[in-house]
Amino acid sequence: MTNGWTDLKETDCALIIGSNAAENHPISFKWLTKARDERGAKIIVVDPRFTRSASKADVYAPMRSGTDIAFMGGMINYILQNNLYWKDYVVNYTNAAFIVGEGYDFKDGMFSGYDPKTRKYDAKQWDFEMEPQADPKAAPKAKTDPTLSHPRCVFNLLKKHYSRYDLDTVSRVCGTPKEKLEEVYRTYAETGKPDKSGVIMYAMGTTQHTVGSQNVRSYAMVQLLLGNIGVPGGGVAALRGESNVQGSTDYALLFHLLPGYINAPNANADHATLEAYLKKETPKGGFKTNTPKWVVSMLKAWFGDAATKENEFGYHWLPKKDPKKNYSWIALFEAMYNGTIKGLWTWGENPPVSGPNCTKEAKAMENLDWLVCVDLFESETAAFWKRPGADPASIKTEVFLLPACSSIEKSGTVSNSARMTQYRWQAVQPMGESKPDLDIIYELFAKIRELYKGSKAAKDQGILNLTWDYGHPITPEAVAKEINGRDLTTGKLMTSFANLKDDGTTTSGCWIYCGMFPDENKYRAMDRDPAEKAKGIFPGWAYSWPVNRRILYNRCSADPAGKPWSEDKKIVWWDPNAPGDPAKPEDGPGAFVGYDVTDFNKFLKPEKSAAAPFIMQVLGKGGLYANTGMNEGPFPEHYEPWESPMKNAFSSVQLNPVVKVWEPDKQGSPDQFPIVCTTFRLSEHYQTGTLTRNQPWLAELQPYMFIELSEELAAEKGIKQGQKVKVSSARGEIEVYAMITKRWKPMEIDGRTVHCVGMPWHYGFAAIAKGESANVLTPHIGDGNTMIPEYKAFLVDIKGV
Amino acid sequence: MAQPKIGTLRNGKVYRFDPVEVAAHWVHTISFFALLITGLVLFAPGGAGWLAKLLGGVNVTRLLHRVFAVPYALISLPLLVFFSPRGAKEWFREMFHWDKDDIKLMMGYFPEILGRHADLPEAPKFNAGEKFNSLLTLFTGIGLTLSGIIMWWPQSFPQWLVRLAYPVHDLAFLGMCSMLCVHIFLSVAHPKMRAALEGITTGWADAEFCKEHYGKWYKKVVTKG
Amino acid sequence: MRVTRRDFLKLSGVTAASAALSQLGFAAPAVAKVRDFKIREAKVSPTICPYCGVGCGQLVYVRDGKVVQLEGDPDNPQNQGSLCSKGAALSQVFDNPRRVTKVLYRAPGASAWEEKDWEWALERIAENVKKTRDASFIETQPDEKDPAKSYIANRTEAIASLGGASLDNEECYLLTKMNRALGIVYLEHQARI
Amino acid sequence: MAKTLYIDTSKCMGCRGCESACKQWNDLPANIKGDLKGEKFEFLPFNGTYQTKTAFAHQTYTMVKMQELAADDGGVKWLFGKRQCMHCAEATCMMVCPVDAISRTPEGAVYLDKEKCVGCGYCVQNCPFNVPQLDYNQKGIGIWEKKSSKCNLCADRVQNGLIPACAKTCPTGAIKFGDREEMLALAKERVEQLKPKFPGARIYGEKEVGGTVLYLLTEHPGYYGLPESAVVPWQVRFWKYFARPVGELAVGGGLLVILAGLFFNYVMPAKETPHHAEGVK
Repeated sequence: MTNGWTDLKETDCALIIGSNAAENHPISFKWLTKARDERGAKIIVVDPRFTRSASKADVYAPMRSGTDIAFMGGMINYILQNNLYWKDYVVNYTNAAFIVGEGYDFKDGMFSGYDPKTRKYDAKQWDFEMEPQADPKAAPKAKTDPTLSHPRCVFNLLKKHYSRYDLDTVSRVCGTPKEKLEEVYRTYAETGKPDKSGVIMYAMGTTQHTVGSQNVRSYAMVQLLLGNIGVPGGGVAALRGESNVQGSTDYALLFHLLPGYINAPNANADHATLEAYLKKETPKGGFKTNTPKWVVSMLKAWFGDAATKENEFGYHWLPKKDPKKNYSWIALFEAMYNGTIKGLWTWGENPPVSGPNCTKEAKAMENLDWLVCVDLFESETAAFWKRPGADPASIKTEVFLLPACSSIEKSGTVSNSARMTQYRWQAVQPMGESKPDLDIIYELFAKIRELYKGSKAAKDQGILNLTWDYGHPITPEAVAKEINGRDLTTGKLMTSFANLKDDGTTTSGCWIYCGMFPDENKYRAMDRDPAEKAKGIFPGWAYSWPVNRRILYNRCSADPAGKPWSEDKKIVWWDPNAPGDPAKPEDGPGAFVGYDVTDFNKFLKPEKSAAAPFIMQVLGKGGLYANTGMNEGPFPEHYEPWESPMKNAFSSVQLNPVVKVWEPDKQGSPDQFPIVCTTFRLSEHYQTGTLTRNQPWLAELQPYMFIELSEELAAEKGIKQGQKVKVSSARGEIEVYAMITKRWKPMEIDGRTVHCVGMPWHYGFAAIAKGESANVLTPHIGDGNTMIPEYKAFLVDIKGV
Repeated sequence: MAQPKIGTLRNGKVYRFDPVEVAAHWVHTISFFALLITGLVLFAPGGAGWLAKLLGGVNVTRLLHRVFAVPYALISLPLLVFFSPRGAKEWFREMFHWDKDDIKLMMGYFPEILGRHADLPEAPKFNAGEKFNSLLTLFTGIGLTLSGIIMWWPQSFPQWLVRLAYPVHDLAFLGMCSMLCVHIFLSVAHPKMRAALEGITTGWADAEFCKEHYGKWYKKVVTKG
Repeated sequence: MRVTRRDFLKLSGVTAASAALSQLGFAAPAVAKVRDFKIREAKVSPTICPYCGVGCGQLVYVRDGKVVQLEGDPDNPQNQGSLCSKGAALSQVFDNPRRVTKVLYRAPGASAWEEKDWEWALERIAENVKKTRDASFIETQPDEKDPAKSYIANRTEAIASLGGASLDNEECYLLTKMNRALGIVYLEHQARI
Repeated sequence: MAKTLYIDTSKCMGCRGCESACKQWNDLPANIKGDLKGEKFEFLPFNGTYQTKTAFAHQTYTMVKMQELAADDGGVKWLFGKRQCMHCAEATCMMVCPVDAISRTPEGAVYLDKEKCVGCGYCVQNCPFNVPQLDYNQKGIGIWEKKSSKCNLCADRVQNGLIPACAKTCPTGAIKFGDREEMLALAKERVEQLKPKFPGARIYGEKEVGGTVLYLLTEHPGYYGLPESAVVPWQVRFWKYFARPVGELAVGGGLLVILAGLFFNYVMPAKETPHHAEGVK
């Protein structure tokens, strides 16, 4: 989330697409209800089915699962054709005026630079035309045309690209009636005014597609066109599904990152040494130019005194990926299925329920020599060897089920969707012999290290040199101090990541959290001042990285001169009379002031800060056009899901050209499986249900696995309310209850009736509330950038039992 | 030994009821009293808290109430009908047969209860008071049984009926109670009517008593028989 | 810890007052005795809901080591006292008869769990880790084009780590450090799925 | 000052936080059969909707009633209505309770004291909203302890300065608790606000059964499982105002007869008459 949960009350319009906020983030509706009551805000819900969110919407539009880009492309087209974009914002704060190089081209669904052999694009072809720079170290600058008239400026390319997304075609693809499309577009485009803001709220309904990343980009582009980024009540709100999925991502429990969103190193020439790595990973412009300070400080935190300039601060003790390999979820399970992976530990993760094509993933686990499962309950993962149909005697895996304790039995912090890190105070002693994961990890690694004691082998030095002394008993505060980091010259805790250095004199385990523990007795995650300063900002409550900022890109809330675009939407603004930078008295008075911590050096003159309001971008502007970072191309283009009932109406390219097809033989055809299926979550259960399906109160609230289908489909198939049905896909078959509901309606897709159904994916064979897992049916195919599996759109058939 | 004929006079006593009639009366009496006591605990538990305790608590009392409801509803009447058809016939005939004498008798009952003399016509086997008591017993019994069944299995009946069952049960039980007061008083405490108790207990009642109180019957059955 | 708890201040005041009143015989006469106020003497700890990403505040009321009540934290700006069905039911995670409270071990081919102690289990796991790691360790990787050149790889592809989104930050950090020190690259968590 | 709940169904999104919060505060078990440590469990049968709790139970003081309706524009409406004891001003349960286990708190809640309850079930049968339900606990062969159970409007919380658990937990403010007058004013204002979009918007509970918990409904009360006109059942009135007084009068009469009989026979016996003398040997 660029803004926060409490900020939702400042919105004038919330577009809920790819999420079911009322159901899965019910508290968001506390704030949306407030916005509606107090500001007359509108709530729009776009979803294949009529959800609990839809029940409270002003406008509900059905949309076939997997057609977000068509839907949003249509909105971009509508906004541009009807001049509903906010020109001042677009010209000043986005890259609309940038001139794109001549290498860029787009024909029949394909951008220029594609290599069909590797299924990859050469992104260089999409570069901007750059201003020549005399100083090679200076921040790069693109050529621009602020009049937006150059035929190759981003704005005109954008206009051209989305001119194909007319209402008729979009309606034919999405199955949304034309008048509903227009109603949504018109209502949401209202926010493209200085005194209005709109927020797009999305979740896994957006990302779990082969085009998931581009779906998100299409939202961001609409937000940029309407000037909704960096203002209260605006932003792109990724509603994160777990209490600390933000934190676990920040700390890079992902193969491709190091803590703080730094790319993980590869075993190749680019990353052969620390110097080469830093050179490669440090851009010339934007805030990321500080990357070396973050990396070196992290290495110093991890390897302590053993990290010296001579040994590249222990850089080589980090694992280097095979640059040709992908280690993401699907690849991981393919590797396990093929026998490469021999040992696995899971920390509250439950693949036999949550993995795509989970039958295969559970089968893959049989190849493990050992499995360590850390959980509160006996999950389907822990019990995979006795799952229905398995023969325990033939499964040679050694399984350890380590009892972890719950959130109320331990202390520590979690970071919510708004990057707010809040402290949890332990309330009760851990149950039985269960332990906090912190203790488990601490003790486990100590045991492993014990076994390597005295080793001189190079490969073991990382283990032996890792800083691992947090006292006994270990406390979260001791770890948090290491994360925050210290100035080694003074021994004091760091107060801000601005002070980090790349010479080994500072440490910080994760730079974005630097400054959260500024003093030995002050863990800002414990701050509990419940007062609202203004505009939904509660600065005294806990800590939001970076530097306790609550609204990212907040420079955009004021015009280039630093004056708020509107009184109602002001967050930070230039006060020429405020005391200036004490370090630079020659600059005189003047500073940005307001309700939030500025996204930039607040003493920078407004014109300067306006030049780069998107500080993490190399070129400083909001990216309507993504010359880098997106594998499929600079503009989101609609491709059909891997399994789709129709031919792509926008081009001859059916599937996202950069995705990897893992199991071509497991693709279902629309003849055999004519029904579009999606998966979803219920308010009453959490993810794979290991926690909630084991709690009597919640188990009774939703005890059964079911499939939702329309009355029309039920009539066609002769299915009665509440009976058992078999649902099948090219991957498998499950038996579930039929929930016949008015909330699903058949859609008119490409001139014919297509049925759509959906089911919750919380269920498995363990716990009190049991049921067959929806993911038996989902495919092993992922997004072109993130490899997030396409859980949300696949084909099935259904018949009564 | 063969049963004597009804109306047989022996040692100054008249054979008034056969053992089945006697049994039916007492099964009914005992079960009714049991239901009355256990019912009181449920009807007025606040006032009858000590009683509930005596009986082993409200829950045990509730069970007992149902236990006694079975003989109450299922035994007395069938017993009489199947095993003493004669007695049943007489009882039914008498209870539904009212003539001027009965009415007159009924009217003169009150002074009689108070021990005052009234010049009353002669009665058949059952006098008017007993007839009235019988009628009330039969109809409240049906009412109590039917409403009791409904209250026992409320799920099986429409809600309006269940709701109605409560006042019906209460009304029937209270009506029966009021009659019962008089009935017990006469049979146990009234100096002159007490003799009737012997009749319904042993089957044999004092001949003089019978002659006085059931003149018509005495003349018809005993004297002629 | 700095806990500003308007509610319990208010609460304890009211409680004391009502207790005093009832001692003086001022308890409302017409009213049935209302159930004992179960959180009267409970100790309260603020925490954050472990479910979705909203980060709602919760208050846990504990008496004699038992959770007697759990409800929304009115001070937390996210939820201001509100909780959804999951958050409001959280106390059932604790004291749940289905919780695993001992280390469980399933030997290869076995058809049932056996209880073990922590020490044994951690040692056994450590041995497994070392065995798998040492047998699969890739120290260097040759250049894609020039096989004469090679780069330090320092990884194992035989061990995988999954999960972390339900761990605390401090735990995630330790886990990321441990995984990397061991050379684990098959490293994923819930953000991917 | 009478306090009440005000439930604005137009704001309820059916998250069912109130259902959990209610169980938490009142320590109510789940309606599940089976040993919690075991593997086999039985729930209420699948009914094809999200509303898995279809009726009140001794474990269920509150539930969100859900209803799908076809909308005029071809779409669908999904109604949510949080239900619990209505705390009627003219409370049938209070009228019929033979042991005064049900009484009113000074704050206006109809409070059911389980300690006093004897489980007769009269309140269960006669509630116009079918709210109270019996809790059966087997105490021996054939011996069941029965206790009527229902929402007490968290009287213990309210008397200690807190608001009911459901109102506190409600994310959207669909459940509010406060002075009745104030709540009614809110509801009236809201009806006016909603009328243009929801022509069926109305207040429920202002007059019903003398006034109950206040609801703002957007559709006919029937869709929320509420009777269109809720009144004290006629049977209860018949019972309360006829059957019992008449019956008690009759019993009183009977007892009077006994007393009189005893008095006149033993204390002031009549003089022997020849008629009677004949009868005595």
